[in-house]
Amino acid sequence: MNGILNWILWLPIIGAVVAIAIPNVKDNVVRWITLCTTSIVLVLTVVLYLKFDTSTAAMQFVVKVPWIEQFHINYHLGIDGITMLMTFLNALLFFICTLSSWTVEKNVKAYFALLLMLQSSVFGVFFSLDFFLFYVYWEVMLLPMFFLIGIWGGENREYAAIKFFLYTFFGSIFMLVGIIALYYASGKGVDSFSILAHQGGKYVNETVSIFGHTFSFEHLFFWFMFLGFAIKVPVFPFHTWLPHAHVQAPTAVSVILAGVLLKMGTYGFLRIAFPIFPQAAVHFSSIIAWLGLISVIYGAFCAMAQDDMKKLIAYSSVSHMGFVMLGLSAMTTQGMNGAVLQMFNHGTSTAMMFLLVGILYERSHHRWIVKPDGSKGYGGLSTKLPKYTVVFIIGMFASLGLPGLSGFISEALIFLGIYQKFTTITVIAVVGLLIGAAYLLWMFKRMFFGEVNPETEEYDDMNAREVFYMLPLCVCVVVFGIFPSPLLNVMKASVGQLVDLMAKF
Amino acid sequence: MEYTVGSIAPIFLSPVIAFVINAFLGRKLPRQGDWLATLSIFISFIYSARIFGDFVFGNFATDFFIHKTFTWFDLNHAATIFKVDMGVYIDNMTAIMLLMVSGVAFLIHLFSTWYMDHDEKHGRFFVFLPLFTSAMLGLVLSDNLFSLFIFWEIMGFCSYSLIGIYNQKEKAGDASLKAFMTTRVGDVFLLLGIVALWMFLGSVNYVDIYAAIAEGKFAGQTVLGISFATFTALCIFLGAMGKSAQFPLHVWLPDAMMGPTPGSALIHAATMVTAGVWVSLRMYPLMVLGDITWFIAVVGAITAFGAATVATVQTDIKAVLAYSTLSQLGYMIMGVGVGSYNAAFMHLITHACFKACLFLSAGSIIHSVHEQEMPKLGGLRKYLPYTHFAMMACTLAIAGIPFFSGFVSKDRILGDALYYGFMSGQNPLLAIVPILGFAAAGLTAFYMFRMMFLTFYGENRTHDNHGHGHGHKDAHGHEAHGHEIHHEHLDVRQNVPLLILAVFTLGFWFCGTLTGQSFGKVFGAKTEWFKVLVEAPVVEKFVDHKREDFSRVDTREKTHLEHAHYHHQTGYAGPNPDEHKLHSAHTIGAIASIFIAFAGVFLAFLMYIKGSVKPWASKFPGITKTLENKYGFDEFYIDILIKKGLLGLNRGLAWIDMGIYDRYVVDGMAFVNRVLYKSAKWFDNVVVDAIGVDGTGVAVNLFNLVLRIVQSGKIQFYFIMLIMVLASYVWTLNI
Amino acid sequence: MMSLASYLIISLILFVVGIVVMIARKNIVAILLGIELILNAAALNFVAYSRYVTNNLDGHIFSLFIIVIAAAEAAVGLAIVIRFFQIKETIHIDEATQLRN
Amino acid sequence: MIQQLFGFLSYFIPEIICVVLMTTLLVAESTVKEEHGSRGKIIGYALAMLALCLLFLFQNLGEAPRFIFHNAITIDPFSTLIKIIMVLGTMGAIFLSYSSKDIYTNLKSEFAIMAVGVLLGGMLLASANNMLTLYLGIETLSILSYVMASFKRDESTSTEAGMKYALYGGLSAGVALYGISHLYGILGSIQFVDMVDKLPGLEGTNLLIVLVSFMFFFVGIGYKISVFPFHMWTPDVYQGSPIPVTSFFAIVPKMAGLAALIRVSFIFFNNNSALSISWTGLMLVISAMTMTVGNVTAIGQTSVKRLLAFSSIGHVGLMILGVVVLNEQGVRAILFYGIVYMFMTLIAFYITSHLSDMYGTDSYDVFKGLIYKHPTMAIIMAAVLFSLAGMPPFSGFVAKFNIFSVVIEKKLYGIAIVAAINSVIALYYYVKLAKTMIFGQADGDVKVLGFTSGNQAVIIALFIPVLFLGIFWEKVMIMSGNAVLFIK
Repeated sequence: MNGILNWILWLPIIGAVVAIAIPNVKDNVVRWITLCTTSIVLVLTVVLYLKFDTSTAAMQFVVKVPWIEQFHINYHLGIDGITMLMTFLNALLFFICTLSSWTVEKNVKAYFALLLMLQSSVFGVFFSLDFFLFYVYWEVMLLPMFFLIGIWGGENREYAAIKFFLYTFFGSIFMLVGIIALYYASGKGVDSFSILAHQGGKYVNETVSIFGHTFSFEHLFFWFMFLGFAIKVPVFPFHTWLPHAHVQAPTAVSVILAGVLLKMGTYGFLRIAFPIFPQAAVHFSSIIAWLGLISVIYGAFCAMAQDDMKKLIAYSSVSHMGFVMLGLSAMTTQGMNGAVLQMFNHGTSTAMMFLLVGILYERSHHRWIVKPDGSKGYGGLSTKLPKYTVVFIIGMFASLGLPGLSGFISEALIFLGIYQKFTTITVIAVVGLLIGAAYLLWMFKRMFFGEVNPETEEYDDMNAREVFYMLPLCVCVVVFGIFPSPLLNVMKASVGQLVDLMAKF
Repeated sequence: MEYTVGSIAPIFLSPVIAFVINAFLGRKLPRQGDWLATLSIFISFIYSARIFGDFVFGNFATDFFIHKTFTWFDLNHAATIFKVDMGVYIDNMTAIMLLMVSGVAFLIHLFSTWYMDHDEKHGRFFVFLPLFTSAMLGLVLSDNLFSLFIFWEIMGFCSYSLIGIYNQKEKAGDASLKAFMTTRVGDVFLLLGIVALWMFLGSVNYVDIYAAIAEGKFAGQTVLGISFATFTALCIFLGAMGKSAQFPLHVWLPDAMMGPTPGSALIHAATMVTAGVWVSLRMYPLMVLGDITWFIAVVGAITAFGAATVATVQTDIKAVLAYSTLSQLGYMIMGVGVGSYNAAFMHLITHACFKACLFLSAGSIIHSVHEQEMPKLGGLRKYLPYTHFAMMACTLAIAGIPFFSGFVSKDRILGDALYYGFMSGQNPLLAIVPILGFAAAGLTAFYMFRMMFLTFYGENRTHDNHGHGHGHKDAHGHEAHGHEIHHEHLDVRQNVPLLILAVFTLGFWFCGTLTGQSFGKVFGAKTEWFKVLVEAPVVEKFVDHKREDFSRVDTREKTHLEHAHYHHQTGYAGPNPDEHKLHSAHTIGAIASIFIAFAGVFLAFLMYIKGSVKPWASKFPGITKTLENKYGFDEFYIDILIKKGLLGLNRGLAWIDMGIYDRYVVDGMAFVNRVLYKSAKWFDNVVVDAIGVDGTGVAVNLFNLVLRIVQSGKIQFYFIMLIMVLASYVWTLNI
Repeated sequence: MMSLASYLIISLILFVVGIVVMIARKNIVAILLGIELILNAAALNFVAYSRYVTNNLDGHIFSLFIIVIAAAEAAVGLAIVIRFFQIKETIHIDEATQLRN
Repeated sequence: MIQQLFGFLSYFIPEIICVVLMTTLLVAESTVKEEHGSRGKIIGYALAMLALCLLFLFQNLGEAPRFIFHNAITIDPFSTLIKIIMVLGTMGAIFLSYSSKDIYTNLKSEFAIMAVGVLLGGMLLASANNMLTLYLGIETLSILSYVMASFKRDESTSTEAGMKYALYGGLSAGVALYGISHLYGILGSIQFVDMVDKLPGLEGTNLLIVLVSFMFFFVGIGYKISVFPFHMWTPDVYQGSPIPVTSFFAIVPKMAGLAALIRVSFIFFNNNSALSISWTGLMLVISAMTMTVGNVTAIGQTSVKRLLAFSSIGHVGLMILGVVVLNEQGVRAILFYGIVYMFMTLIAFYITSHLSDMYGTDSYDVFKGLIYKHPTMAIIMAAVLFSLAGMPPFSGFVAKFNIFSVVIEKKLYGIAIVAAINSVIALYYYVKLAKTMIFGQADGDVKVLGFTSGNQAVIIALFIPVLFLGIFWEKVMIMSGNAVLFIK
């Protein structure tokens, strides 16, 4: 049973190698290989979920193999409640993305191979309990993304790809410095590269000096880690790579980017920045909360001004991830659980939105709500595409937090959590909810109501494949909106442990 | 009877099931499943009726209630306990409300099966209608503010879908968007209030909140500088304002008539708008504690009067009805504010009945004439006799003519307002409340009868406009061409619902006693069942309340009702010190409102039947203009606030984000690199060549010697550098 | 009676003169001569030190090596200069500014 | 006595092999007629000899350190490992020179002769144990380098490069020599070990003179490894010289100079005297400046050759950090870095050389759309670029990781941050090149002739360690670690 993580982690690589290895293979074969791989991984993940023991916060399915003895670096995998959810999300989204990118025609082989590599590296980030391994996967993940955006992207793809690459690299190189510093701070011991061993505020009293100024070890390296993760999330001042990347990336990649990759940032806070530097985290929680608040409001405002659907949804991701940051900064039971739940729910709902945009893009080959020349990009779609409209409504209301759909519970929990700590921020944050509804509904009104736009006349409705891969997401959104317990029960032990830890500082 | 899951759940669940079935395979069902929806509502009506009977005729005490809960989900871990409970809270008010909602909704469904026939949106309409009803029922049943909020929002979604159901119309989109967003403004505040209460009390159960009030937990608590009670009460009331369309947030309701008429009936009468009144009634003790009743009263009064004035100039039947709804809602809120708790609730019920009937009648007219502009109607009396009868009854009720329900409830509110404004020794400025209230009463009578006269009396003008066919679109979007108006026959789906509702416009249903005597009395009876059963929650009674799980059987004794215990409960001062002043206030109020109502009716008669008084529209064009564009609220909100303000801000921010921040700050990093590179290059070129080759100016005088040496080629400049660096190293050895 | 100091001073003078020559002269051959001067300054130092201070042969050996290497370096340098002259028809140092960013 | 001498020689075999190789090559060059294939034979012979030399070096790797020729030369695993790197680099360069069109084809083996000579100098420098050997090493290295730089005799650029190199080298060598002469005078010997003994007793003027002299002395090494501010000749020379020469310069002299620098620093400054502290501070400043200047200047380059040249400066700056910390881990990190860097540089120069042979220029454009012409080459090149930028899972990351870790172990966070920012800057231009290769559209799909199957095989063979050392790098780390242990 312990090997299952290995399987989940390496199956995609195997699939990719197989896909590449077969000489002059037909495109469809590659597609099917990818589909099989992702679906097997999905099945394995479901098995994992069923076997998962929700009662404990400890790591489960642990795999630990020595890698570099002299540095005590291990190949160390394991999952707890938080990563369980992320794993499931990852497997699900990649399965769906494989289906959704069935229509990719350019360099099919390379595309799907890179997609599989991306999946494996993302799994690696979530599984690895060893700092070195974590960092390796964290960086490796950039390469497939870079190529996927850069080769299959839109007209301005090179700029977007390089920007994404450099931005993230900039953050993570500081993270590397922090990791090495931790390694030496912990005395180069047997588990000085083990993430778990560092947790619990061991470094409260350490100090460091840079250019002659003395800092608290915790505070300094909390910010180093913060930089690494905040860029990924992305939190307000570091968010500008996101719109470019999203607008330029192909549909499936945007889905992965918004659905899973952004979560890696918040996951980093949950797993590394907060538990290892709890005192600093508590000390700076108000700053994090304010940054989160700014992301919420700022992202929502910017989203409302966009005429490009993808850009709009990209900014909405900034706003929604801002809610996650708010929940994290609260460091209360409700807030943290809400944040993790929001990570999952945003993953599903925003994935729906991006997929829907992609589906429409395949028909219209543009994404303008209002074209640059002021004419309507779409209009009266609801008459032409009834199925599409229904799915769109579900996704839209899920992401604007309608009760009964998944977004609401997490946002409500986050509000409950944040209110206990920062009342003012809560009061301002409700504006985010308001605008959050406004830009989505306004987009919906501009695209779906009114006379049928002659350009959209000959669009045909979602075909069976599209319906098939939208269905699981709709189910997730609705079911977890009404019965959140399956998710909450999995994560609450792990999150609770973190909350209790933070409460000590 | 026992209150188990089996006896309560169907009320809420059967419409939900209907919704699910219709949503997935509605198209396959015969008649697209409208019968299913209607049936489901009827089932919940039956169950509600059982509860109603049990509570009202079973003679429960006023303070008896059923409260059962179950845990939705929890976040318990090691030490912390955090549970989110759902549950039902049933007392007399709930019982009455359930009966009203399910009953009216059932009749509306029944009518819709006729009205929406052969309509392209027939199927979709019957998907959302039952969901809407079920959400309202769930809201009424729910025992805490959180689940209330959930159903509250679902209703918002349903109204969004119903209003925008004719999706090929641009205006429908605007209207639905407007409706959702305007109510959303209130909703977020409601959520904020709920969150605040929850985190402060650890629960948002009604009973827990009441208990906390009774124990004085709120004393001295402040948040953001204002008293905690005021803060939460204000937040919750803002939510109520959004939902029941009170003064600043009222703009969405008139546009809500873009949807099919039965949908409007459901929104205006039974479900959506009454939710706001409902929550402010439920949270009444908090409002009192937070001391914002005066604010509530003023808001209500302003809404009542303003809407009534606008209604006087509307020409569209549905618009008139919409504004009349606004003004009646204003009455209810005003009633809450002035502390006539049970009159406000009674007005909610009565208004629900007659407003539903009015809208259905309007629907029947529109459907059979394909015309809703009153100037193009008239003389329909002989074509639509039953509709005319029902509509007349309701008009009498809403206008506050004695012996009709509207009179009973409204004049109590007005009486209390009178007392509140003039006799209770409040701030004299609050005298505005009763004044506006009475004015609105007069206006109501006027514009309702104006509508009646223009529609049903005079000669028939329906054919005039068909000659010169300026393409007027009716609610169905297709051209209204002059087919013959067929005579109305008694049809179980078309006008029987109307007639049934019309029956309940009679006053005595509401002002009688349980034992049946004094049905004749129209006001002032001390033992009317409504007054007895419905009273503001007395928070002290909830202090030692244990909530029950659904599994446990209800063991509480049904106590018999002693009339002696009854005391008139008013909001402001517990048991009222001066009963007689209040009584006289009521008497004065009643008489005044009778006269005012009749004055209004008479004026309308003079203007539109006899024509001896010319309509004042021509006399005061300025005022008419103002009224016709509804005091310019829409322009202000849409054009100024949103288009100029919000969107401007957004565009600006977005531009800054991508145009400035991203380009110059973020990409600026690369730019900095380029600058560094340039400087390195500059070092090689400029320093070497310029200074090196033809150095002039200050530099010359400074390094005269060096320059004379340097003024050779590049390689030698490297030598210079080497030597100078060496010198600088040596210098760093701090000799 | 010559002392160590005088040798050191002379070698210093040689060194400085060499550097100045390298910097100031335009003729590449002259610059090569400057290098020779510098090397000779070092050689002189070695000999002087080994005579007056260390009293071992290291300095002498070193200076011998220096002479040899100087010769080799001069040879290679002149060869390159000749190529340069054949290509550019000049041995003016300012002509050697072709390579730059 | 005699066999004692031969006992010495047994450790000196690699150098001897080089000498023999040089002479034989000279003979061959003058005698063997230029008919078909002889060139290939000669090159093959040279490579074989070098391989043999490599064999002996590996044999020496395990041995305890020895001082031979009256303590003139140290044979210890450290110098041996450095020599291995240099020999490998030389072999790579010679192989490249065979296929490259950038140097004259009518030269049968001159490149090999020069390269082996430089290699010999580098070996002396690496295992020098007194000032004389060190100076000899530097000069052997330099003088032959001048010739290599001006290899393209008829091209003014090449000649000019050689001349600049010669003049600058002469000056700096002379300055270094002047410093050495004073050190000899004050410390009374040219043997490192004897000189160190005198150091503590110094005071007053003598100490001052010693300090200044060390500064002078550093110029000699500094210009060899082209650190700021003695790097200024580097871009010109790198641009002027043929690509095989450039690749050679980017590896062998740098490694040799680093070896000398490490040895001198360890012998003279491995105590906390005022001397060593000022030395360390100097090194810190120099490394920070060097990597910054190297990376920043590389951004603006349009010629890939120059880009690689500047990036090599940046890498040297990073390597010097390993010297600063003055401990075994530091040197271990440098050695690992050197090994990895050697492989990466060779691959990069190979591919660049073949492309520039094809198109006659080495600007970015020749890389445009390489992925469509030579997928394998493009992918390998991209991987090497990412590796140079220090991205996992390639070995460049591990090298960077080691340097960072030794720096941070000494709690030099400031320089760590500088290095971090520098690696971002570096990534920028590497990614720009990778982008050109992979995202750009190829203008016409002409196959590059240089990529014969043989060349591709060599490139792939060189790439294997780049990938492998990124994941399973423990063995090599241990090897470098053992090499370091005997440094003193």
